Amino acid sequence: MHSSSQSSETNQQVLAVPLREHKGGLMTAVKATLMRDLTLMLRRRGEVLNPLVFFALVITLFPIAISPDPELLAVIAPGLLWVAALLAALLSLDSLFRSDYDDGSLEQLLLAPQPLVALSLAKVAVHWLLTGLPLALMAPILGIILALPAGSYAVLALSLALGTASLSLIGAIGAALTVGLARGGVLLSLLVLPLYIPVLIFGAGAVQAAILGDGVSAHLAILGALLAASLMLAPWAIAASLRISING
Amino acid sequence: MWAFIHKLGSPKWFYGISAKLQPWFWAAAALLIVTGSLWGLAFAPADYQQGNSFRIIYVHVPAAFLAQSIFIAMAVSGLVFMVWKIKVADMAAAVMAPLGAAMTFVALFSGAVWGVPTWGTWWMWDARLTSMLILLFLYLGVIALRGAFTSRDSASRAASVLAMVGVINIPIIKYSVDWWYTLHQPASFTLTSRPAMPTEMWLPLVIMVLGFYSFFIALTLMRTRSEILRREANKRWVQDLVNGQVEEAR
Amino acid sequence: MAFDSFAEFLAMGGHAPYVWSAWGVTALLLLATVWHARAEQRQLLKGLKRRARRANSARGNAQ
Amino acid sequence: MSLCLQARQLACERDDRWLFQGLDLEVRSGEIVRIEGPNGSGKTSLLKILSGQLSDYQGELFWNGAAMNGAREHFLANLLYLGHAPGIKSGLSPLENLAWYQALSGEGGHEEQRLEALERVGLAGFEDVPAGQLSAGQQRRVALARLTLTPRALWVLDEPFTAIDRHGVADLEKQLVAHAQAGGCVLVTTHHELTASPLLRRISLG
Repeated sequence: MHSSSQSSETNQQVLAVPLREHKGGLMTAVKATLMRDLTLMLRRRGEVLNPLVFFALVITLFPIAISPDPELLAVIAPGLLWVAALLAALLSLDSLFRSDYDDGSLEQLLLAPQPLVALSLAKVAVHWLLTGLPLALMAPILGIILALPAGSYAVLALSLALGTASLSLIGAIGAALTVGLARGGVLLSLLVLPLYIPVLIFGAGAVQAAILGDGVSAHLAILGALLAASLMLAPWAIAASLRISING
Repeated sequence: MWAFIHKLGSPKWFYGISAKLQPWFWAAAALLIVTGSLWGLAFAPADYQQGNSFRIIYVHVPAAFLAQSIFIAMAVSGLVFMVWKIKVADMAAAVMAPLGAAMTFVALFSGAVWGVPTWGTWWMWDARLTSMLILLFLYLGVIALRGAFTSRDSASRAASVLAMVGVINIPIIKYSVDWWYTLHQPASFTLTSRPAMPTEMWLPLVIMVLGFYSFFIALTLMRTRSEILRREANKRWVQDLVNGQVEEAR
Repeated sequence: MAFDSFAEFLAMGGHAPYVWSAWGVTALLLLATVWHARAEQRQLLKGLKRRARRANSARGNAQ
Repeated sequence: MSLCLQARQLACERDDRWLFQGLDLEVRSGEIVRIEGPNGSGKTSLLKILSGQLSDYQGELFWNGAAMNGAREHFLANLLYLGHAPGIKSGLSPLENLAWYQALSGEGGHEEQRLEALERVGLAGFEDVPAGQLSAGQQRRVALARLTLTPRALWVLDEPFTAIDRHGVADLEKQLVAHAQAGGCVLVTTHHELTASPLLRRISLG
């Protein structure tokens, strides 16, 4: 190890590029990240549409595999819709940080003088906007073909909208942990699916309660509580996981 | 306090102290498990409802306890590793995971076998069994994630984060599964929830639980020692230690 | 003693297959983990010693 | 006001192998410091540690005399890091890419600034082409446009000359010297031989 000595004259000189104080601008950064990811996703429409097509396809498979009997389908419809939506949301998770990791912009995200927690939250928000929300809006249409009893359609959409937000947050932890791995896709589902179970229980439970005519507010409140908890805790885990993955 | 933590952090120190502690825990484990087994199998009275199949409780419950405790221990070790960068904590977490998965499997298997005389079926979506099954998947996830990284440092950190995320989720999963189970109520009673047990029934259970915990500690100490040797093979103190043993053998 | 004879103990009041399979699998797994841990430790030490001996003899030759 | 990045007794262990140990270094205003060493000697790891990405190291870092932990935000606000990968999104145009980088540091910025920066790196006319259609060298130039677009005192550049043609290399080299002369500071790894300059200092690893 050696480092040659250097005259110290240059050290005294005034910086033409002055040192800057960090002056906020968090909202600017978050908004730009939101816009950037939205633009990127909307330019690759296929990636936005894939989970939706997958959702519709899986729902089509069940009546074929089980029975076309509307009465039977009506009983299992809430669970089927929720499981299929959950899998569809999972499908698109792997790409959440993947392209940023590959092209080096993830390092830049980590080195921005803004909290990584907020920036990664912006990325997750885009994932939900373009996956969870469309799935929730599409679910009632698929409910019709599964003979979902009337009166539960709004609850289905609402529970999915609330639930998929938690799913995106929890799933992003898994995506961040596996982004540095060559074949992280299968591992991602192994990591994330067990953590999805509470959301699934209360999401499908809400729709079932609506069908039975019970109150749904308790279910939706718990889904909201799960979302609040994920919102508080998951971003920290995502940020920590991204830092680990970038060390690879 | 700080000095103590850093002392604990030194693999060399841990290797020495664990050698002294280990025999005691093995002895305690053997004594407690043998006593508990004999008592539970031969001396505890049969259950008035379930008859002798009730004796499965003496392996099912300790295994289930351990399965949950090991996950918590793993997450705590992960936290210690992440916060204080104590490598021994990560080594312990690494060797705990397979034992935890094994205990979860034991709890699941004994529960399923117990289900045959009790419910007349091998599997019931009982709240406790369902939570155990999910716990098994959580364990498999941590083990798989650790194995997936080529860099061990990254593997350790990733596994620590996942263990911590898992441990936050375990109570949520447990409560939601309990809630889900009571909503659907497919069975009239659960395996292990029962009115107050007579002393001669629960005392052997306590002994078994303590025995299993001693076993867990003893095995973790032993395997952490191996893990230390594996990871520190190039360190001076390990080489001196081995050299000493080689010379002794001459 | 909850049983009158050893045969009765083995029969477990008709629940023998369940009780003994659950206990058997548990015992097997516990013993297997201990055996595995011992084998692991022995193998490691053996490898380390082999390496140490080779290093020592290499040093001896050099002198 | 000058800047100073110090490392004391820096050591990095990757999977039981020491990449480097006991490394003391000090980087000040007006210097170009080239980190040298064979492949796998830890050049990239050192740059990642010095730029605050890798936290898995022993030793201490100081930014202008203050411990890095407390000064991290100020440090990041004055750092420009370019890694192996250029960090350019192929689905976005060069202008959009630069706009995001500007916003990341909290400034809205103006389109004229971005156009000007692109022109300086010879990408006039490519502003609105999706970056995926540009060549590797052109993508690298988009990343290099950040050097002028978002002025920062400390540049940490990991192989910045990759995929750039001879003309571009000369330009970039001039830019590095100018930056150091203006009181900035450059930390760089490269396989390309830099022209000797009184500002240039070498640190070799491995």
